[in-house]
Amino acid sequence: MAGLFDSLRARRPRVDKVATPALPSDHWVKCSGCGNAIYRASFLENRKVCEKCSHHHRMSARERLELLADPGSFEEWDAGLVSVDPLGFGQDYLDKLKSDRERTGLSDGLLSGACTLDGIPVALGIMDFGFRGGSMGSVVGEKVVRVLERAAERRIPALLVTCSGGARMQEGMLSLMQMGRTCAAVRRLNRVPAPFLVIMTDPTTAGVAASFAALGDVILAEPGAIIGFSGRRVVEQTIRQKLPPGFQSSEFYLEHGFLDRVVPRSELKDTVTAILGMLAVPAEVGR
Amino acid sequence: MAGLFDSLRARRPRVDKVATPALPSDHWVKCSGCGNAIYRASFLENRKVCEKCSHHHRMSARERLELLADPGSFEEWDAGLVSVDPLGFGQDYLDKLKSDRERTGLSDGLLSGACTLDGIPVALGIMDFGFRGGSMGSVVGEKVVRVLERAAERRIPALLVTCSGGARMQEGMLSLMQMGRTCAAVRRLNRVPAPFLVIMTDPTTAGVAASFAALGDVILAEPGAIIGFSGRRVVEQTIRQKLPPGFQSSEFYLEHGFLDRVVPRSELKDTVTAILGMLAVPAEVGR
Amino acid sequence: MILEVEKPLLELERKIRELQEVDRAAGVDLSAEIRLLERKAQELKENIFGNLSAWDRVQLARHVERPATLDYVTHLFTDFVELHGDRFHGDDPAVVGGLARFQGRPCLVLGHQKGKGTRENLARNFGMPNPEGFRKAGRLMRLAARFGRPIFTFVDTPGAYPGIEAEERGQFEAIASNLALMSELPVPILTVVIGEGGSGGALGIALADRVLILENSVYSVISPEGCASILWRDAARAEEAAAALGLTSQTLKRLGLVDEVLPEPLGGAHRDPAGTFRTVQEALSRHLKTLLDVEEHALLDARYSKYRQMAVMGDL
Amino acid sequence: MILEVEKPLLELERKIRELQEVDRAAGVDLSAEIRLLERKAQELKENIFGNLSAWDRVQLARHVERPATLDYVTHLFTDFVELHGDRFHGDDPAVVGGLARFQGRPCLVLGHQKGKGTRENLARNFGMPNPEGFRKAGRLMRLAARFGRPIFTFVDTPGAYPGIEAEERGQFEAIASNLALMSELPVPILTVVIGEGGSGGALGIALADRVLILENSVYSVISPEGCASILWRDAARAEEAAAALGLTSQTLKRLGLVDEVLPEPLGGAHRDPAGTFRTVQEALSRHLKTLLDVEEHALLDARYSKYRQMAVMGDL
Ligand SMILES: [Zn+2]
Ligand SMILES: [Zn+2]
Repeated sequence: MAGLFDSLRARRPRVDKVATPALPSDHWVKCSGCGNAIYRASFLENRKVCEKCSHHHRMSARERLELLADPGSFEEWDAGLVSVDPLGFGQDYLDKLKSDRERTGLSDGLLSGACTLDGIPVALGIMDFGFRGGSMGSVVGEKVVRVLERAAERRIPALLVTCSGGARMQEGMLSLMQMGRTCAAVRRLNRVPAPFLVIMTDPTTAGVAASFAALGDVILAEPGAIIGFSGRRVVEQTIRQKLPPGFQSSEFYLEHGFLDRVVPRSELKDTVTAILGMLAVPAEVGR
Repeated sequence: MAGLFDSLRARRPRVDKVATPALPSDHWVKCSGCGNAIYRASFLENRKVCEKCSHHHRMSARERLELLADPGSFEEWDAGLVSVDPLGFGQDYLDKLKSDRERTGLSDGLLSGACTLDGIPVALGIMDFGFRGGSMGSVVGEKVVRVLERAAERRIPALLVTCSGGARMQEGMLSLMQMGRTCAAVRRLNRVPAPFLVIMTDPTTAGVAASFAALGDVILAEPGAIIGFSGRRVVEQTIRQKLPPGFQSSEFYLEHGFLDRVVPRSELKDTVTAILGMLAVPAEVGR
Repeated sequence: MILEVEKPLLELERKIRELQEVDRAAGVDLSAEIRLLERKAQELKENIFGNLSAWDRVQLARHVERPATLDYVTHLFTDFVELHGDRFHGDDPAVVGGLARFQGRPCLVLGHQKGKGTRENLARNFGMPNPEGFRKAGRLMRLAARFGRPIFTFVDTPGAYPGIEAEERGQFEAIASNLALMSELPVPILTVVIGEGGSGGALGIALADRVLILENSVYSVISPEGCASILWRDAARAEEAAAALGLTSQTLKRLGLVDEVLPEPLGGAHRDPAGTFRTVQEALSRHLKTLLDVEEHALLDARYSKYRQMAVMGDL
Repeated sequence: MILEVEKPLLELERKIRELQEVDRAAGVDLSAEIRLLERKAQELKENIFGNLSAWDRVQLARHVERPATLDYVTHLFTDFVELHGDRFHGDDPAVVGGLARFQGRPCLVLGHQKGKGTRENLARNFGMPNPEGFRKAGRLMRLAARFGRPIFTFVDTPGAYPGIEAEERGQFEAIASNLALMSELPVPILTVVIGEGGSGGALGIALADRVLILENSVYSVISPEGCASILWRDAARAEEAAAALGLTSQTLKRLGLVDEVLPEPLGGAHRDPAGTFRTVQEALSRHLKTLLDVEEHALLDARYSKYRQMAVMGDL
């Protein structure tokens, strides 16, 4: 399952890095969608959406937080939870965790906390592909569960923004179990009831797609995001032919009935708050 | 929706009549499946299944009752309910009702009552194609609802054997509404919970397929039965080509996931009692 | 689209416009003649539309300019967010649905959607749902019920789509499951038959606490054409079949199968959409108010009882 | 199928048979030599199977003669009635399930089913479910839960099928829905990993009150081959990956991810199926007894708590 994470990296590794403002670069970035050079300032102003081809480039968790949360409303949760090496994969893995922590400023692959969206209190979790490909190990799973549990306690909506290649291979079966426990937590939230919204961004695959991400009361996705269970390379090897164009894109899954809407980044916050505004108030049906 | 009833009649009208023992005939019947002549006595002994091609010929409700219920256990319900002509279709329709009553010995298209199957008390309903093509009007709908309600009251399984071309056209929208009310009654039974078994026989289509018949906890079907929503002629006219072989057969719907099992008539009672034996006892899980 | 029945009226209205033109352009005073003709037109209108046959109403119900589901969504609701997909197979454009507000109150609204022109009609399969349309509706209704939101459904379909793949994917199961579901959803369900109520494809989203029907809408167990071809092997006798099938709003009300008939502007909903929207809004608002006062358990019992009674029978 | 690890043993056992043959046929008394070799064989056996590597266990878990789900159904259950279909799209032969009795008690039993030979393996897609397999399992589990029947699931799959159509029909949704469902079914759920536990495809029917695993079964987040090709771009290093992934029953027990490891006959379950069935039956019976004494609410809370704890983390 972790294979998808890898094949995604293999598909477009360097271009996305060029588009990352954290890297030293000149005033221009190259779009990984169309290859055009874009003026960095307008690229960032346009929320990392290419003005030429509308390709939605990946955002870090903090960039997304800025996109979604009302300014100053965010209070982070569980900022001290870090991954360990339960199977003894070794120093190389521990070093990678450390450098990802330093580079992203996150304790692990998910940033979570309380905030408001247009004044609506929300329990929010945002995955960051920059941290081990957004892979879900114990920490990500635990933070997702806590987001869902806190939403249930407070009877407020949970919003999870997914961006993950799947399970954290280095945690072995511990990472697989995160699928089960996050799904169980979703059901507890459902029963409150409190709304559960998911925004799938590129990529949302394997163990994350096949667990809490698939269970949103409403599931939105960004244009062109890769979504699915099995990695593209694995599918290609299985069918021994090239994949059809658009396979596993968000548009593909909208057509196949698994997404509620594909929403451009510029409309994302408005769409989310409109939906929450209708779901996140007590039933007023007179009983 | 009633169109299917007609197209079924058009497809094989006379052959099935020849196979009906009620009609005057010699000692032989002609199989509507393979066209072979079969000795009537062995045909009947073989429960109207062709010994040459295994074609399952239609049975009347009373023949089926004999096939399923423990001898002497049946107590009929609602034997006096008869159809009227609520839309004023006219004397022709009333005459047909009368002659169907006389010919079948049934008050309308469904025979229902309490009985036991291998000692298990069951609320039973059996449709009869010989009565207006098994079409569902107010009386059939009402009797189905009563079977389900009585099963719920007594906390015993309901077993419905379907055989119907769909709605009773001459009752117009009244017949359509039978779909809704029978489905509502199924849900009330589900909540008891008491088991609901369906045996689909040839044909089970349109308004009957698309209501209570589709909602069995377990759905069995006889081999070669035609099942579906839209009539074959209508589908052919829509796609403007011939239908694939086996389309809308019970084997087709087993393959497409809508039936639990296709069961030869000879194994029907054993299969039903095995299933009821496992579902129709109180939960013993220690709570 | 001009209906046969309204042709004399349209002819008269054309003449009136000509006279008005002459009156204005040539300065000849024709006001008396015009008034006379206008009175005649009104009489004719009342005569025509006051004596519509079942078949006339079938034509009106199918009128391409008749307001469709999304027109009602636009004019009766705010904040509509369309939601897609059945989470199994696809998203059926013949059924639209989403969250919205009705008079400020969050709710779910859904319905069959025909197209306005040929292109949209092809895209929307002429409002004929595949199984995924019913399953999308079911999914959205479950969502609404979990959050206690009332459900509004609008019926306007020739019927469920009779295609090979629709059968393969279990058209019969999809309809039956919705009927079962709607019988037990613990929120108010209000349905308006706004156009064509085609058999199981209509009922599949129309088991409701209140079923309202516009005066000229029809709701039938089978299309008149289909009925005629079965009864008389002659689809051309559809007019006769329409009369026999009891598919008009008045007959349905008489049989207790709908709760209220909503009057249309003379000549049909398409001749005064705004007026039609007002009528429907007022009725929905009134019925919703009553339903919101009912406890969940009583609501479900009332819904069951209502359908429990839909049978006309005799005794031997 | 002969495993690399058991070749010396098989060679020795062949020699013993030869000597026995000579002993019998030629009338030469070789009983002392035979006894010696038999002792050696036993030592070798204990040596080999007492020191199995993770990769050896992967081979044993995949062994074609290893008892499969239907073998357990046949030997541990009575009155099995297989039920088919997901009521949406199809019937997946890679997942079997139905009503049955366990020690007389009505229950639901289901599991992945690999084929015994090439033909059956093709028919059963090597035990790799499509979405309809998970959905069939979900449907049957809902049925069982409504009637208060305990649920037994048997895990034996390389993983969910990675095909185009499987992705189209929402493999990810099908697995997630089962996980959510299994977390809230108010009846005891008992799972046995009898062979290969392949990632999400295994977990999709394995969220349970008790997860038991046979000693030589494996359960892994990714196949060793897949892991090796990702970590080292070299699928041939699967043996190394198997060791790293912590996929053996012992490691899983140590991490608290399974509830009990069930011992296998020396050499693996396929060397003594009857003994294996007895072991599994005893364990299931014991665990079921405990679970049946738990109130519904407590059962669900315990299930949640159990999974709630499956995380190993540190603090900054
Ligand atoms: Zn671009
Ligand atoms: Zn024959």
